Amino acid sequence: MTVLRVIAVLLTGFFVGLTLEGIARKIMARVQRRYGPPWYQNFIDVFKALSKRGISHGWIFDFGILMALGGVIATLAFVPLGDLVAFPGLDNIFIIVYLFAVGALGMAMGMVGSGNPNASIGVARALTQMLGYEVPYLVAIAGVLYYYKTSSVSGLMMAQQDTWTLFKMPIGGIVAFISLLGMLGKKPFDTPIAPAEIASGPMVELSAKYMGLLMLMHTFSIFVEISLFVDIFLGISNYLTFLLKFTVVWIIATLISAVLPRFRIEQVVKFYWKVPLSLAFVQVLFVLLGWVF
Amino acid sequence: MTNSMNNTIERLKSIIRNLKVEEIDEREVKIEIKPEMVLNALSLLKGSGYSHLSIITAVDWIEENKFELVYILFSWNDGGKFIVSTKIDRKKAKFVTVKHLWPIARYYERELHEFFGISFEGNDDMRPLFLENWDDLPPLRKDFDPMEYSKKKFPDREYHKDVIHEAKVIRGDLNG
Amino acid sequence: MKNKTMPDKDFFSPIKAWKFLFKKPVTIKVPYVKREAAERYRGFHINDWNECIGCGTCAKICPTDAIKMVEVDDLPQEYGQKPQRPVIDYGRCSFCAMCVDICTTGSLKMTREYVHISPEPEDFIFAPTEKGIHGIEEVPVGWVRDEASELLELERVEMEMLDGEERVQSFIEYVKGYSKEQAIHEAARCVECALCTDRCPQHMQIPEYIKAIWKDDLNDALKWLLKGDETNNMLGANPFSAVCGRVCTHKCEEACSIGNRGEAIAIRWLKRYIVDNVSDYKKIIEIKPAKKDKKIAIIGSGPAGLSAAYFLSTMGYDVEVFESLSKPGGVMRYGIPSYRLPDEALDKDIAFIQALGVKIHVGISVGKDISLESLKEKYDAVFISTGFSLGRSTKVPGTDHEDVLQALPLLREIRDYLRGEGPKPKIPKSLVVIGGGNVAMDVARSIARLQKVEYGQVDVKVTSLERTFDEMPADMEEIEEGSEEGIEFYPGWGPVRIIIDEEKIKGVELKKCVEVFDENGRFNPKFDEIQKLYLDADMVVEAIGQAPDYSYLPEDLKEQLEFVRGRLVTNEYRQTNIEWLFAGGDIVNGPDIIHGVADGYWAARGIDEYLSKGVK
Amino acid sequence: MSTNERSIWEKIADQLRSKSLWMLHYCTGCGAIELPPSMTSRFDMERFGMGPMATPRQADILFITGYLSAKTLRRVIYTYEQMPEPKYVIGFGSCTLNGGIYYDSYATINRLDYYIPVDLYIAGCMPRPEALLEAFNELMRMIRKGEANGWKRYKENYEWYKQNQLRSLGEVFIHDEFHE
Amino acid sequence: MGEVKLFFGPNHPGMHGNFSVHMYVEGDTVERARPLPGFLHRGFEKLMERRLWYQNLALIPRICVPEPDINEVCYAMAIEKIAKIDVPERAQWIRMIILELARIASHMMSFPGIGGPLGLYTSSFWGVADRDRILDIFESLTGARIYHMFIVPGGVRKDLTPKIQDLIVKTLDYIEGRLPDYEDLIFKNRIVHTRLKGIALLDRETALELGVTGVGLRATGVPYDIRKVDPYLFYDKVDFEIPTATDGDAYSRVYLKYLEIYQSIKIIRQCLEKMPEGKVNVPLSEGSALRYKVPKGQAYVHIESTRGEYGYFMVSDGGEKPYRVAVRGASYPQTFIGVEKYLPGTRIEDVPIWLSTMDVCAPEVDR
Repeated sequence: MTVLRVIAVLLTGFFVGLTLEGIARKIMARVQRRYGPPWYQNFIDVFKALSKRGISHGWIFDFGILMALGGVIATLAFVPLGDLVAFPGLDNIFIIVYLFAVGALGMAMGMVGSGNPNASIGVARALTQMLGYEVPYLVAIAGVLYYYKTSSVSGLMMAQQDTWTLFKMPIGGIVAFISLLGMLGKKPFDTPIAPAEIASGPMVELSAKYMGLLMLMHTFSIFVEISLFVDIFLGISNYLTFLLKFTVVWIIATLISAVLPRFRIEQVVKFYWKVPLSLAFVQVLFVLLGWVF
Repeated sequence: MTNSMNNTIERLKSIIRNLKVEEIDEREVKIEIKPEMVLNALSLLKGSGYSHLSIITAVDWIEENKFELVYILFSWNDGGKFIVSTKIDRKKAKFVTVKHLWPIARYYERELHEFFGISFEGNDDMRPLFLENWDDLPPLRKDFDPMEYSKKKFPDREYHKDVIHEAKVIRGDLNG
Repeated sequence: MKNKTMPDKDFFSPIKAWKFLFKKPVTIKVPYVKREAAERYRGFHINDWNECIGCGTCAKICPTDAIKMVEVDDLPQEYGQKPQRPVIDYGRCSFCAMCVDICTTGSLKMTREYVHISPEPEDFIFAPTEKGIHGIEEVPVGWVRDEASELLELERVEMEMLDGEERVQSFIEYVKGYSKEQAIHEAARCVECALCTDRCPQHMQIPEYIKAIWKDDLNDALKWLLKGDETNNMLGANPFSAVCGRVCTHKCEEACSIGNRGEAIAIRWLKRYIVDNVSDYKKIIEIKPAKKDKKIAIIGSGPAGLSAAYFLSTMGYDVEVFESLSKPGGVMRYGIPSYRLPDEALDKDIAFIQALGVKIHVGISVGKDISLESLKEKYDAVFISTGFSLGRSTKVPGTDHEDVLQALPLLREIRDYLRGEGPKPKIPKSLVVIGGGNVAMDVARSIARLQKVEYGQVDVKVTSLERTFDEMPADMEEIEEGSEEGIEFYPGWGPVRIIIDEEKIKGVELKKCVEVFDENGRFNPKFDEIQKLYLDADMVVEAIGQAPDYSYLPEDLKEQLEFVRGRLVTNEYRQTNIEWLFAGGDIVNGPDIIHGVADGYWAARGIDEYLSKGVK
Repeated sequence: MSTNERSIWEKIADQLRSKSLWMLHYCTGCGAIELPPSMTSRFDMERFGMGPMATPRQADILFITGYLSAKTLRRVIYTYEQMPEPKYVIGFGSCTLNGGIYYDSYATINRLDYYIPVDLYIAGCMPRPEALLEAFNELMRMIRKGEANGWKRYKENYEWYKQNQLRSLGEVFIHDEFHE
Repeated sequence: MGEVKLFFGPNHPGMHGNFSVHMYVEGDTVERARPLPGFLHRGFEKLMERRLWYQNLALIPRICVPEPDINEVCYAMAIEKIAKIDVPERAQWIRMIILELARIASHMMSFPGIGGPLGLYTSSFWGVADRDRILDIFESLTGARIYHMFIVPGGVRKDLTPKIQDLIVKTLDYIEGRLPDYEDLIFKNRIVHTRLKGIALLDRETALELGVTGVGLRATGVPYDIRKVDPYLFYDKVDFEIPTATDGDAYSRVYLKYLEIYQSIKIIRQCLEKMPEGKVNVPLSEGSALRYKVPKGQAYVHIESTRGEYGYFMVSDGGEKPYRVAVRGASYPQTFIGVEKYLPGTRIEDVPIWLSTMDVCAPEVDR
C-alpha cells in the first residue's frame, strides 16, 4: 500500500508539476500579450532532453545530478498531498527539510563539477540565496510549529480545523510566501539562474539528458516547496482541494514573477534579512504573546 | 562661419604659418597643416571649445604616396566642426599619438594601425583589434583588393542548375 | 510635454500589467494566418519575358553581383533585343530593388512574396518569369518603379539647332553639335547594354566610345571610333566618323534600350562630338601595319570604297581608288546637302584615309578611261562600289520635260555650285518633289534654301504615295525640320501627269493613293482615281529611287555575276562569284553610309583572306 | 550519404524533438534583428515550443543569422561542436548562401555549408519573421521525416569540413590574446 | 574565490549583438575588462570604395542593424554637401519622419534592452511587439522592414502617400497609448529602481572627456543634442525638447529614452503637418544611376542617432565611386574606453545593464 501511495505521490508530482509549469508559461504569455506554448509543452521538453546525447563532465558531475534528483524524489515521497500521505507519521517537517538539502547539495556538487565559472558563480549565488530565504522561512515555520506544538506536516494541516494558518498568522504566511518565491526561483528571486548575466548559471554546462533530469528535479522540488506551503498554511484539504490550492498558489507566484525583474544577489539577502526576517520575528513574538487570530 | 570659428582660425593663424583653410559649409571648416604642427593645433582647438573628438581617420592617397590623417573636432557650444588634416609619408607611415588629449584616440590609432599600417609614437598598444590572423596588406589601403582576397580565402558557390529550363517550366513553355 | 521628473516608486503599478491576462493577444498566428506584405514590398522578382529585352542593365546596377544574364536559345532574335534573361541568385540579392528602378523596359518588378525556404542551396537561383519564382498564376506585385524612383535619365540633352526660319537662309550646317558639358551629360545616360552595337551594321563599339566621352577621354573615344575593337580585327571601326556623326541613319538609336521608355541616347551626335573636338586624327591614332606586297584597286570613292581602302591599308595593302568625278566621296560629296554634311567634315575623314597611303585617282571613269580587265591585270583584287547613280522616273506623261529633273544630278549640281565649281542651277519659284525618301527631303530642303536666298520665300511641295509620315521612308526628323523650314507635305498622292502649258510646267496632277503595299508587303500601290489634287509648280523633281549603273562591267563578267533586283549577290565577305572581284555599297546592300562602311570592312577582311590564301 | 533508417525509438524521439526546438541565442549577424520579433509577442515562436537557450549545451538549433566574419566563424564552429546531437543549423538570408552583399568582403565567408552542414536556408535579406516561422515549421517537418541530417553529415565528412575550415581560417583554434 | 575569468560574449544571452567582453571577476565584481570587437567586421569602408555611388545605398544601412536609416541619411547628406545638391523640401520632411520613426523603434528596443538583463521579460515582449508596428510603417513606406534602402542622395525613393500617412498617425496614437503601460511596468517598478538607480554611473566630466554622446551624455545634465546644436534637415523648424537628467545612471538613461519617444512622436506629428507637396527627389547627378558622379570634395556629416553622434566622413575624388568613407560609430567611446576603464568595479549582475544602457552596439563599432 505504501508503495502504491509513493507511486501516486510521485506521479502526481510529475504530471501536475509539469502541467502547471506549462500553464505558468501560458499565463506568462498572456501577460506578455501572446498565446504561448501548449500546456503539455514541458512534457515534450523533458522527454526530448532525455532523448538527446549529453556530454558528461566527470563522475562528480554525473553523481551530483543523480543525487539531486534522487534527493528531491525522496523528499517528495514524504510530503503529504492533502490526505494522500505516503508515509503516515513520517512526514515530519524536519525530515523533509533535511532530505531536501540533499537534493540541493547534489545539485551544487554536480554543477561545480562541470568546471564552468558561470556555473560556480550560479551555485554560489544559489547557496547565498538559500541562506537568504531559509532563515525567515524557518523562523516563520518555527512560530507555526510552536503554536501547533507538532512537527508533522499532516499534523500541522489537520490542526487548522477552524481557520487556516494563513489567517491565523497572516504575517507568517506572507513571510513564508515570499520565501517560497525565493525557493521556487521565481522573479524577483531567480538570481542564481539569471541567463543574461551568467548564462543560466548552474545549468550552463548541462546538456541533453542532464538537462532533462534537472528539469525533472526542478519540477519535483517546486512541487515539494509549494506542497509544504499549502499543507502548512492553507487549511485542511483532500487530494482534490489540495491540487486546487496548489494551482492557485502557483498561479499567484507566476503572476508576480511576470511583472517583476530580478534582484541582485546581495539585494536578495539584504531584502530577506530586512523585511521578511523581521516580520517573521514579529510573528514569532505574536505567537509567543498569544496574539493569534 | 560662426564667430567663434573665425576667432579660432585667427588664433590658429597666429601660431601656424601657411594655414590652408577651406570652408565646407557654415559650420564646417577644413584646415590643412604640416605634420609637425598638428599637436599644437589640436591642443589649441581643444582649448578653444572644440573639445569633442568625433573621429580620427585616414585617407590613402596612393598616387601622391601620402596618407592623409584626419582629425574631426566638434564644439558643443556652437556646433562648429573642424576637420584637421595632415599628410604623412605613405612609406614611413608614422605619426605621434594624441591619446593624452583624448583617451579614445588610443583605439582610433590602433584601428588605423590595423587598417592602414600607420603607427603612432607613444601609443604602444598596436595589437590587432578587429581582425584575427590577418595575413595580407592592411585592408583599407588602396592597393589591397578585397575581392581577390575573398576569392582566395572564401570560395563562392557554383550553381549547376539549369535555371532557364526551370524558368520555362514555370512559364509553361515546357512541361516538367 | 510629459512630466519630466522621474516617476516615484510604486509598489502596485506593475500589477497593472495583469490586465492583459484577459485581453486578446497581439500575436499573428503565422503560419495559420497569412499576412500580405505591404504594397511596396520588395519581395522576390518577376520578369515579363515578353517585355524584357535582355539588356543586362539590372546586372550592372546590382550592388551584390547577384544578377547574371544567361542565354536563352529559343528567344526571337530581333534587333533591340538580346536572347538572354536575368538570373537572380538569392544567395546574393539584397532586395534593394535597384534592378527594378533601372529596368529599361519595366519588365522587372518585385512581388510581395517573401517566403522561400529550402534545404537545397541550388534552389536559390532563379530566372524570374511572369509567374515569379514559384509559378503562381497571379503574383501580387510589390515594388515597382515610378517616376520618383527612376534611375535612368529618360530625356535626351537637347541639341541646339538653328531654328527653321534662320537655317533656311543658308547652307550653313544647322546642327550645332554638343558642347563638352552636354556631351558628357548625354554620355552619362548610357547604360552600356550594347544593343546598339548589335544593331549597327558595322557593329561600332558604341558603349565604349560613349564611356570614353563620359570619362572625358576623347583620344580613347577616337581610338574606339577609328580602330574599333583592336583585339577583334578592328570590328566596329568607322573611318567616316565625322560623316556618320552627322548624317548616319542611326539605326543604333532605334535599338537603344533607353528608347524603350524614353528618348534614345543621341549616339550620332556623340560621335560627332568626338570627331569635332579632336584636332587631327593622325596625331592620336597610330596605324603602322606591316607592309604587304599586294595591290588592290577600288572603283568608286563612296563610303564603301573608301572604307575598304581604309581597312585594307591598315592591313598593309597598297590601295588605289578610282573615282570618275572630280572629288572623292561619292554620295557624301555629291548627294548629301552641305547644310547636313559640310565638306570640311568629309575632308577630315578622307584626309586621314589618304594619310595612310591610299591613292585616290579622281576623274578616271572605269569602263571609259580604263577597263576593268586591265585593272585585274595590274592589281591582285578589285573592289567595286559604284553606287546607285542613275535616277528613276515615274514615267507619267510630261516627265520628259526639261524642267522635270532627277534628284541626284540636281543635288550634285547644287553642291558644285555652292562649292564654286559649277554654274548656278535653275531655281524654281515653286517646286514639287515627288517622293518620300531622304533624297526627296534633301532636294526639297536644298531648293528651299536657294529659293529663300533668291526670292526671299519658300514654295516647295513634297508628295509621296505613303499616306502618313510614319510610312514615309524619310526620317521623321527630316520631315519635321522640313516643315519648320516651310516645306509643305502632301502624303498619300500619286502623280498622274505633269501639267504643261506652253512648254512650261504649270503643275502636277495627283490622285489619291489608298494602299501602297499589298497583303504580301510588296510594293503595289492602289489609287482612288476620283480624288484628284493639283499642285502648282514650275519645276518638278523626281526622287523616287535610284538605280545602279553596271555599264562598266564587261559582258563576260556580267554573265558570271548574279543579280537580284539590280543588286549583286556576294558572300558574307562581299566576294562575288568571281573570286578576285569584291563588291560593296549600294550595289550590294545599301541603303546608307554605315552599310557601305560595313561592306568596306567585310570586303577588306575578305580580300585579306583571299590574298593570304593565295600566298599559301 | 547518411541513411534515413531510424529505429522506432528514434522516430518517437524525432517527433518530440520537432516539437521542442531550443535555439541557441547567438546573434552572429544582422539577421538577429528579426529574431526578437519572431520570439516575442507579435509572432511568438514559443507557440511551437521553441525558445532561446543561453548555452550551446542545451540548444538544438543554431541560427546563422546572416553573414559570418572569419572571426565569428571560429566561434561558431566551437559552438556547433559543443551542441549535443542531434543538432540542426538554419542559415538565414542571402549571406549564408553565397556571400550576399558581402560577397567581396575580405572579412566574411561566402558559403556556410562549406564549413558546417546546413539543414535549411531561408531566402531574404533579411528574412521576415513570417518567413522564419515558416522555416521553423519546415524544419520541424523535416525532423519528423528524419530528413534533417546535417549533424550526421558533419560526422561522416568531418575531414572535409575541417579541411575547409582550415583553408579559410588558417587555424580554428581561438587564441586567448586578451589574457596575459 | 580568487579571480575568475569570464567570457562575456560573443555567445552570451546578456550581450546585445555579436560582441565580446573578457573580464576577470573577483567575487561578484569585475576587476579588469577588455573589449573584444570585430565579430561583425565586414570591411564596409573598403567595400564602399568598390561600389558605385548609388550602389552603396544597398550596403550602408547594414552598418547599424537596429537603426539603419541614420546611415542612409548620413551618406545622402554627405554627398549632398559635397555635390551641393538642393534636396526637395518634401524629401527632407520625409527623411525626418523616417529618422524619428527609427528613433522610436530603436528606443523601443531599449525596453527589451533592460528587460533582458533585469529578467523583466514582459517588457521585452511588449517592447519588441510594439516596435513591430513601426516596422509595419516602414514596410509600407519603404518596402522593407529592416533595411529600408529608401533615403537616397537627392531625396527619398518614393513619396509618402496619404494612406501611409494615416497609418503613421494611427500607429503613433497606438504607441503613445501604450507608453504609460511601460511607465507602470518599468519606471515605477520598485525593483527596477533598486536595480538601475546608481548603477553604471557616468559623470559629466568623464562623459565629455571620453566623447560619449547621446543619451549617455544628456543623462549627466547637459542638453547636448546634435539636432539642436548643429541642426540638420529641418530640425530647426520643429519644436521639441531635449530631455535631460542629472543622475547619469542607468535608470536615467533608460528613462530619457522613454521621454525621447514622446518627443519623437511630437516631431513626427509636426512633420506630417508641415510637409509641403512636391517632388521627393532630384537625381544625384546627370545620367543614369550607373554613371552618377560626385564632384571632388570632402565633408563630415553627423547626426544624432539613438546612441549619440553618428557621422560619416566622406572623400570624393570626382569619380563614380567614393574615394574614402569613414564611419564614426556612435558608441565607439563607450565600447572601448568605457568598457576598459569604467566597467571594472561593476558587479557582474550589472554588466549587461551597463552594456545595454551605455548603448554598446557592435555592428557600428566593427563596421
